[in-house]
Amino acid sequence: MEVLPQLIIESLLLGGFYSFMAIGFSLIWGVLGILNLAYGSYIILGAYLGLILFRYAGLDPILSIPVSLFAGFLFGVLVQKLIFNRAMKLEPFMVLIMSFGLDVLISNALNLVFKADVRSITVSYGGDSFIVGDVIIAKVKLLVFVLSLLLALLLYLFLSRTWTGRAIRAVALDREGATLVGIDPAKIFLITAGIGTAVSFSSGNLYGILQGFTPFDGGLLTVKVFLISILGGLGRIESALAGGFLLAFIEVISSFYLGEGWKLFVALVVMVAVLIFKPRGLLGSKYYGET
Amino acid sequence: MSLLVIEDIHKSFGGNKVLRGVSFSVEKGEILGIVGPNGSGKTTLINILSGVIKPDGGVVVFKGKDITGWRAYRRAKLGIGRTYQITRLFTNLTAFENVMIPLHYGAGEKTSVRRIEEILETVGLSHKIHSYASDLSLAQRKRLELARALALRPELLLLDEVFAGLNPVAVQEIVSLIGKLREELGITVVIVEHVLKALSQLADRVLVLAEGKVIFSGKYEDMVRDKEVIKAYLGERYGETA
Amino acid sequence: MAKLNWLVLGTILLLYALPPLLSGYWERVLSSVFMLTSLTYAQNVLLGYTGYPAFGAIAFFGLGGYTTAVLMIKVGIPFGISLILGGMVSGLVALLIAPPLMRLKSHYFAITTLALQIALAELSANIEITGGAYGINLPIYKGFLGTTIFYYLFLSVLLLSFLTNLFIERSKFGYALKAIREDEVAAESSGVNTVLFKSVSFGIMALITGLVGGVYAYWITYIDPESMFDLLLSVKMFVALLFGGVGTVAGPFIGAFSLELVSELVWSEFIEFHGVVLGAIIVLVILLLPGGILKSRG
Amino acid sequence: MRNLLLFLTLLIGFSFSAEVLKLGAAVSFTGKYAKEGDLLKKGYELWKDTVNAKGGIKVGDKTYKVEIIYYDDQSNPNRAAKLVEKLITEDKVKFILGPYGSSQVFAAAGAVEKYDALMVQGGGAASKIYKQGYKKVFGVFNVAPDYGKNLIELATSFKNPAPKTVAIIYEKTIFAEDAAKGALEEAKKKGLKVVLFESYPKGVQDLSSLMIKVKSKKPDIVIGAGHFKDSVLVIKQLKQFKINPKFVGLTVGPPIPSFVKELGKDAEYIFGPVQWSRAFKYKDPLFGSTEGYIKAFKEKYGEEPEYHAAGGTAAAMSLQYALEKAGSLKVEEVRKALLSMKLETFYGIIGFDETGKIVTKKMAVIQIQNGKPRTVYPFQEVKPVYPKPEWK
Repeated sequence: MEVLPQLIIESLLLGGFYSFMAIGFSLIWGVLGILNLAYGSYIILGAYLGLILFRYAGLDPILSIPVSLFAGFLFGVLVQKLIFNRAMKLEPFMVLIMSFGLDVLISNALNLVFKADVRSITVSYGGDSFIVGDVIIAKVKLLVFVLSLLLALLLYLFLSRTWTGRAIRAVALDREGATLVGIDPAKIFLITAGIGTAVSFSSGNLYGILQGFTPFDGGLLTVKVFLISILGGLGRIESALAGGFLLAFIEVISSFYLGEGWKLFVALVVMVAVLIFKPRGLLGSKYYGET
Repeated sequence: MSLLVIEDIHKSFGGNKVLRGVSFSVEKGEILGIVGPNGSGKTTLINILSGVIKPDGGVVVFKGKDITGWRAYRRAKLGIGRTYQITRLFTNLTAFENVMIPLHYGAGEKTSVRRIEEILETVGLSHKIHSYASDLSLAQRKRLELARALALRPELLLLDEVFAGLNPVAVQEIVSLIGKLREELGITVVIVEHVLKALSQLADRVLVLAEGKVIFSGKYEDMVRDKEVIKAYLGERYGETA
Repeated sequence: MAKLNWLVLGTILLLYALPPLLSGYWERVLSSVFMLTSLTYAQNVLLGYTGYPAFGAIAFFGLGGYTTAVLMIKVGIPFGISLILGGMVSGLVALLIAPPLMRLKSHYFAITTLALQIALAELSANIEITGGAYGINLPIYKGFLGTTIFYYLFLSVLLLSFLTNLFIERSKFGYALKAIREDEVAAESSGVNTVLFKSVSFGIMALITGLVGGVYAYWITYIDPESMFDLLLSVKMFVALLFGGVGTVAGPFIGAFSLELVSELVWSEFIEFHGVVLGAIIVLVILLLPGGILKSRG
Repeated sequence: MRNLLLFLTLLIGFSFSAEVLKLGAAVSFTGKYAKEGDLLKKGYELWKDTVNAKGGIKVGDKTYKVEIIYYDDQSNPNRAAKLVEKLITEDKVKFILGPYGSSQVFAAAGAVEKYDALMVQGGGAASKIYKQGYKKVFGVFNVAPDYGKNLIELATSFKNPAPKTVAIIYEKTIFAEDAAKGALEEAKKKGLKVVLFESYPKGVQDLSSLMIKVKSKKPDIVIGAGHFKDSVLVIKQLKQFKINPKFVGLTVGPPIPSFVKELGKDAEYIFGPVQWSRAFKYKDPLFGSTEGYIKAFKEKYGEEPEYHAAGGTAAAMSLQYALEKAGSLKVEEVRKALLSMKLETFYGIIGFDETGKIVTKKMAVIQIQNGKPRTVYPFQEVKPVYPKPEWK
């Protein structure tokens, strides 16, 4: 069996999901300057929401995406208002630690409600695969890939075509400048936190279709979205895409050739190198707040 | 021999060429003013001289030594002191401590209370010796920053817009202070300034930077009549603010 | 403020006399408290005085612990020497990586040290000498003083880290660090070799943290990547530091003691809820007490 | 005044509690072992209630009611050690029921060995536990290598067609690596060709690269050693990649009810070793028989017991009968009683070697058939299905 085509397909399928998953994190970081370590737990929250809708309302996880987008938006705005707004004048790393506290809180609260059982959203059409020549494509992965890119495209159109989207990008690039042209950053922060969290919730939906999850899975996901944001750079959809596909590629290749156990290590080493030697990410877009 | 010689300094940020081949020299005991419209590269030049940033090309020679690749702290020890356009004090430390640090690490002197008082006295701040830097007024902060530079026992003092934001009385006080430093301590001064009036009283010689190049070097009186200089300023929106 | 520092020193010295009055449990609780306090003091050198938040400082806890354990078990060097070597290896590694690493600031620095911590955990799970996921078992210590020896060891590391902080607070060396904290560019143009001093500061943090890790390894008798590179420990250390007061000599002591003792007494009452409570405490400490109980200037 | 009253109440309470034997357990209620910790506690609680309903434990001429003090070790070894020390020195407990997880067992053992105390545990299966020279730590779980060994034993007993190659993949944890090595050794012994022996990290979320490797090796047997979550992932991805070995065995997962719930039809015909199975047919001094135990468990919790809970009950029972046999609360006497024990229980024959390891008990292997874990080895509840049909 020729493995390289299979490895490339795997990287692409995984990369699509990674990219979408990281957009919210990257957006919040790029626009608000908040490195939200609770993001992974947001994703898991979304997964549980998808599970509840699936189990108790019989809603197909694809159909529940609008619900989780909406719920995520509300949750994001609420958390921003109640917690992060009060902390935004503090040192960025203080906010970082606070967001870790939020992560501990959310994951333990989920554990109280759902216990540590592994849950998953098993859709009837999820198990099978297509065979194209030598390459096997799992249906469920393809589905998640397509949905991820579709949602990313919608978000891209929103950011580039609507007034609000342009205002968000303006604030990301130059907070003071945006204020001068009449944009209210406080409002933009709320909207961005909402959108970012909406992305995390809906990627939780997709995550739940892909695999099983427990309340404490958020940490590793946070590490991943962080890796993606550093590798690709911040604040643009393209950056998240570049970072997402790159991380997937690094993971798939290193785990095939070095062993599964090495993939996170390799990804982290690449990331530290990028941070030190090319701190604007490989695409070179701007980190907000950098002088 | 000139105290400071710089030759063909180049620097760009991203694709933006800020300095393109700047050369000049400063004689010992001289007060040199550097003026130019916004974005002409004045602050970049000061940063290159003090070692805060590295030039892309060119040479900086101080006291006969090629210090182009030296880091800022070594230049400080060698006798280059500076101030900043927006003061960069150790805000959560007292005036005493602000002066003590360069005295110890820069000049390598024993840090006696008397010596620190003396330095603060020079800039007229001895009554604020135990105040925190963050509690000082803008004029006092500028003086303290000057005192911190003086604690290095510098031979060359680089002043970056030291008058910006001060009222005329305070400007006048600092003008006479700088004059006094040159008279009494023989310190050479390079002063980047927007406030041209202050320069007219102080500078022995004035350099004009425009678009990363020296377009004029000479006496203040000649500068204000120079065609190139007038064009450079009037062509700019921001113009002369004196 | 100075009075408070002497009070802390007095308390530390008094604690040396306490073991005969303590049950094994309280000895262990206090040992944990000393451990957290030392880690907090180590971090205070870096964050409090130099202004760099090493969120992943526990990387050096693991490095020190693993070095100590490997030297003891695989090389056969006695504990005392292994411990000191473990601390030194941590410190040296930190010194070496500091110059490139410390070009990053604030949360970029924080998160890069965290990446380092996770990378080291992954590495130790993957290579042979650390026992991989098997970890390393150390023998149960049965010599002089029995396990009370660990109480004294932790307390001594605490004393050492306290004295280091006191020295930094008062010495010229400390002023170089404070200058870096206040304004790195200005420090450099005041003649401070910032790269050297911040690297040394990072090294001191790592040295103390590594020593604590070494004592922990022998004390707990079994180490594996997960327990030696525990993210929660990093966070507890930061919360203790922020709670007590960053950049003060007494703050870390007050912060770590109150956090650890309160949690010990209260959390056994909240078996199911304490994770939620811990999360809430972290959020609240930062929202309500961003300067800590003891405020350093500013 | 109120304090005095409180003190008096305590004093009175204390004098009555002379009839009570306090045991202690630091178990994970939160953190990553919260699930297993909860099951373990259920096992302990069922035992406690049953014993107390029958009057209590008879030690010498006294009969004690049992009380268990629980603490949450938060899945953290340092806390486990601290809490065991608290149980021993503050709560004056001499007999400890073990925590869940090998790391926690190690840490707790350190504290137990230090004092005049003793621990029986049904939560750690790492073989290293018995290589530390502990004197007062006993375990009722077969050690992890047995998990892999039993699977290979069963697989190589099939002849039609006989398997020739095996791929072993395992999670990088102390338990799983131990189990994988057990499988590896047995495979070599049985003359199988090991075409792949590779690990993946804990908390893995995708195994595609590894699956591509497995597929390219076309093994007859696939052994997955890990924990529940990655076991589910292994099956899902074997199917996605259309990898069809003749025998698929997982060390952890198949016996747990949610395995079938998660995987549905894809769980069919997967093999898994178990410490204990409902198909065991043993007599039991407390519950009557294995069947009796299952019934009692169902009555109390409304669900079938699985082996984590059974291990907990068995650990507590061995302690109980050692106490009764010793007729003394002296640790040294109880230890001797444990060392010479040979007791038939619902869980199997319980007997320990010098290191405290259980040596008289068999493991079993189950296979999922029609959505139920059915024991196929060594007790045969149903006939095993081999070779495994292709994925549908």
